[in-house]
Amino acid sequence: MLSWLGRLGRVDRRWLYLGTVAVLLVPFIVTVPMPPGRASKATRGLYDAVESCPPEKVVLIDSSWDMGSQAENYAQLECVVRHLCDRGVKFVVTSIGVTPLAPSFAEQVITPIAERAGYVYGRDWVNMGYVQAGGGAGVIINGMCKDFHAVRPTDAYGRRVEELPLLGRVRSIDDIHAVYCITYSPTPEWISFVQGQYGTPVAFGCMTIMGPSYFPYLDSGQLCGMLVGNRGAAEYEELVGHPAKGTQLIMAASFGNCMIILAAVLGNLGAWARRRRERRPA
Amino acid sequence: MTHWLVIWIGAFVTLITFSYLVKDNPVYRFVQHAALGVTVGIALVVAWYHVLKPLWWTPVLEAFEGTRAPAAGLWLLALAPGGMWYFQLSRKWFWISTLVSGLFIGTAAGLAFKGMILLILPQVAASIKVVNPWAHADGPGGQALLASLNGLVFTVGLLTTLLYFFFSVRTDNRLLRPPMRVGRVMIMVALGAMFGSTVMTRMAYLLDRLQFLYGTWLAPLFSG
Amino acid sequence: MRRAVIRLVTFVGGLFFLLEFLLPERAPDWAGGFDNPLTPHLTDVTNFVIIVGTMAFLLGPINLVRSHVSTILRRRKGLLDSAAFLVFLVLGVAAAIQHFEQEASLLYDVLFYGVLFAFGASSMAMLSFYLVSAAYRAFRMSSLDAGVMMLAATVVLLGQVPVGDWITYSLPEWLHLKTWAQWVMDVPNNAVQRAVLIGACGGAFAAGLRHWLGLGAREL
Amino acid sequence: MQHADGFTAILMAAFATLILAFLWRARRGRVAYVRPIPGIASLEEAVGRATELGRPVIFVMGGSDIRDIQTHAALSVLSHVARLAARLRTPFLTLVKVANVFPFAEEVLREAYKAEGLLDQFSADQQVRFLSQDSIVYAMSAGRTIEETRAGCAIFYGTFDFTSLLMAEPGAQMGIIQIAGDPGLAQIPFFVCTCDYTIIGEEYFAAGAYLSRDPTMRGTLVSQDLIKVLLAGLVLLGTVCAQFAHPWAQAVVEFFMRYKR
Repeated sequence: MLSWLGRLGRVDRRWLYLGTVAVLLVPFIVTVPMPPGRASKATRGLYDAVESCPPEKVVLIDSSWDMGSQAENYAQLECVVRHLCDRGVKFVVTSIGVTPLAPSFAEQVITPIAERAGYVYGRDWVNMGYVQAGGGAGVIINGMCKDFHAVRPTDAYGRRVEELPLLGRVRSIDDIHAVYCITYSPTPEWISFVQGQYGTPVAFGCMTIMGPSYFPYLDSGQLCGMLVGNRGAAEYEELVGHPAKGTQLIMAASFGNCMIILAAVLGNLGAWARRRRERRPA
Repeated sequence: MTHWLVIWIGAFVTLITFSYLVKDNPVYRFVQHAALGVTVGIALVVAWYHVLKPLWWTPVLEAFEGTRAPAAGLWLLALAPGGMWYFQLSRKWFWISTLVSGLFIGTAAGLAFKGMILLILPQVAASIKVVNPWAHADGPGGQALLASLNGLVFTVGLLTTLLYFFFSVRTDNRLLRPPMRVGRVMIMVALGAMFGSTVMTRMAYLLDRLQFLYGTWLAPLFSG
Repeated sequence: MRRAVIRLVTFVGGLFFLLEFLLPERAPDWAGGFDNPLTPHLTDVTNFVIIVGTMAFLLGPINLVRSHVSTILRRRKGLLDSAAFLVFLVLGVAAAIQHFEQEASLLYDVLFYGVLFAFGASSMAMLSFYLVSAAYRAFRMSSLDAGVMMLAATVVLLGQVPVGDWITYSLPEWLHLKTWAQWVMDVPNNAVQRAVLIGACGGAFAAGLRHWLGLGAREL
Repeated sequence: MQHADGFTAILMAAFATLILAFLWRARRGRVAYVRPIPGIASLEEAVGRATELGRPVIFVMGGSDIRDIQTHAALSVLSHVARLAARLRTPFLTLVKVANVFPFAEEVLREAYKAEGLLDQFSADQQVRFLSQDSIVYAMSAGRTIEETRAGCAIFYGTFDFTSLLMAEPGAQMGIIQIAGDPGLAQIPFFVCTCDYTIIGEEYFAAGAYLSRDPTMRGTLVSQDLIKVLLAGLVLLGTVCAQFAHPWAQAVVEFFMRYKR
C-alpha cells in the first residue's frame, strides 16, 4: 500500500490530464439531480433589485467579458437577461473599457432570449457597444452618469440615439434603476462613481476567484447584490425557474472540486509514504 | 443556430490548443498567432466604429457640412494630443508622447483620489459592529448573541490583520506577538477562501470547454 | 524644462477631476453663492479623455506588425507564425468591417467564434490541467499556515457545489457546509479583505500623489 | 455624495499631508524606523540550508517593470540575499522575466559581490539569466532550472500571475526550501501550499524597505501606516460608541452611518 501510494506521485503528467478529462466528462453524459437549495444573500439581492424596477426606469448592464471569462460570465448574463425579459423590464447594454470583443459576446447571449420574449431592439433593449479611455473606466462611468447621450451618441451598429426610442428616456443616471456589471473582475469604480455619488444600486457578476474580494462591499451595502461564478448563476436560474448553463456547470463543478480535493489528499499521502520509506533503514 | 463550420473549426482549435499539454508544436503556435491577429484586427475596427467615429469623426464632419453647430469642429484639434501617442515609435521624439501619457496619468490619479475616498468611507462605517449583545435593538436574544459573536470575530480579525500589516512599530514583544499570530491565521483563512474560489474558476474554464466539445460538437453528431 | 512641462500637464490633468469633486455643488452665500464652475464641463472633458485615449488605438498594432514584418523580412525563426499573424490581422479587420456594415458574416463568425473564442477559452482551460497535476504533486500540508488555509479552502470548495449540499443535507441547517462556506466568506474573509482595503487606501493615495506630482518610482 | 463634504475633504487633506510630510523628511535624509518582518529571517535560513547542502540558491523575479516600485523592493531583497550567498560562498542564480529589469538585476548582483570583496567570483552571464517575456514559458523554464541545477533553495520574489503554480511545483516536489513574496493576495494561496514561508501583501514592501534602508521607501511605508492608524481609529471609535445607548455615542455612530447608504 505504502509503495503504491509513493509511486502515485511519479505518474506522468499526461496520464493525469487524461484522467481529469475522463472524470469531468461524466457529469455531461449522466444527468445528476441538483438538490433544492436556498439562494444566498448576494444572489437574492440582485434578484430583488430587478424585481423592484419601476416601469419608467431601465436596468443598465455593463457586459465586459470575452472568451477569457465566458466560462462563468456567460451564465451570469443569460440568467439575468432572462429575468429582465420575463418581468418586462427594459435594459441598456454597454461594454466599458475591458475588452473590445465584449459587445459581440453580449449580443450572442441576449439576442435569442430577447427575440423569444418578443423584445424589440431599440424599443425594449439596446446594445450601446464598446467604449474605452486612456485613464481607465472611471472617467467614462463618471461622465456617463451625468449625460448618457453625450458619451454614447450611437449604438453598437452606428444608429443614432434619436432613432432608438428607448434611449429617449435614458438621459442620465436618474433614469437608471440599477447597474449590473459582469466581467472577470468588475472595477470598484462602479461603486465609487455610481453608488457612492448617486446612491443608485450596483450589482456585480464576477468570476468565483474574485468573489472573496468583493464580499466586503456587499456587507457594507455598496453592492446590492452579486452573482459569484456559476454558483451565483445557478442560484439565480433557480429563482427565475429556468435552469440553464449555470446549473449544468455547477453540477459538473462538484466533480471537479472533489477531484482536486482527492488529488491533494492522495498527493499528501503519497509524500508521507515516501518519507516513511526513506526513513526506514535500507 | 450556429453554423456547422463554426462549431467544427471551434472544436479543431480547442483540440489543437490542448495538444500543447502533450508537447509544444507548430500547429499550436500557428493557431496562437492567428488568434492574436484576429483579436488585434477586430479591436482596431471596434475602436473606430464604436468610439472614434461616433464621438469624434461624425461631429467634426457634420460641423463642416453645416448640419451641426460649428463649435463641434473644434474637436478636430484633438488630433494634436492624439497624434502625440505615435511619437512613442521614435526613440528621439519619445518624450513628446510623455506629454499626452502624462495627461492621462494625471487624470487617472485625480479620479483615483475621489474614487478611493468614496469607496473607503462606507467601508469604515460598515466595519462598526455591535459586539455587546444588550446593545441590539431587540435585546439579547439568540439572534443577537450570534450577531455579536460574529461581530466580535470580525472586529478581532480586522484589527489583528491591520496590526499584522503595521510596520513602523516594534512588535517583537510579548504583548503584540499573540495578536499578530491571530492576524496571520485570519489571513490564512481568507486566503483559503480565495484559494477555493481560484480552484473553482479554473475548473469552470475546463468544464466550459468540455461542455462545448461534448454538448455542442459531439453529442449532436450522434443524436443525428 | 521638458520635464517641468510634462509635470505641469500631468498636474493639470488631475486637477480638474479633483477640484470638481472638492468644490461644493453650490458655493455658500458668503462666498458669492455661485454654482460649481467645473461640473458643466464634465462631459466635454470626459469625451476629450475618451477620444484622445482611443486615438492611441493604432499604436499596439503598429508595434506588432513592425516586429512580425521584420521577422519575415529577415527570415528569422517563426516566419510562418508571423505570416499567420499578418494574414489573420487583415482577415480580422475585413470580417469586423463586414460585421458592422451588414450584421451577418460567416467569415466573422468563423474567425470570432471558431478561432478566437475557441483558442482563448481553451488556453485558459489548460490552467486547470496544471492545477490538477500540481494539487497531486505539490500541495503539501507541511505547516500550520498551509493546514489552516487548506481547511478553509476545502470548506469553500465543498460548500459552493451541490455535492456539499448532498453531504450535509440531512443535518440541521447550521451544520450545512454551505452555511459554513458562507460564514468563512462573510466573517473572517470580510475582516481580512477590509483590512487589506484599508491598507490599500494609503497605498492608492501615495501612488496617486506620486503620479500626479510626477515624483518617479525611486523618489516615493 | 457628488461633491466632497467637510469631513471627506479634511480626511483627504490629512492623507496627502501625511504622505508629503514623510516624503519631505526622507528628502532631508531622515530614515524612519521599519521593523524586520519574520520573512527576512526565513530568507536567511533558506540560504543557510542551501549552503549546508552545497547546492545553489535560485532567485526568481516577477513580472513587474523597472518603473514599478514592486521591482525596486524586489531588487533590494535580491541584493540582501546575494550578499548572504556570496559571503557563504554558495552558488547563486537569478532568473529575470522583464527585459528592462535585466541590467538592474545584474548591477545589483555585481554590487553585492563587490561589497563582500568577492567581485572576482561574480560572473554575469552565469548568474543572471533572462528567460522569457511570456508568462507560461518563463514559469516553465524557471521550474526546469530549479530541477536541473538541483537547487538547494528557491526564492520567488516579485509580482506573479496565474503561472505561479507552474514555477513553484518542481521545487515543492523535490522538497527543497522555498520562500515566496508577492505584493498581491491572488497568487499567495498557491505559494502557501508549495512553499515553506510566504511574504504576503504589504510585507513585500516592508521587507524591501527594511533591507534597503532607502529613506523614501521607508517614509512612504510609515506614512501609509499612519493612514491605516487613522482609519482604524475611526473604526475603533465607532465600534466603542456602538456598544452604548447614550445619545452622544449614538450620534457618533449616526455620523458614520451617513456614509453608508
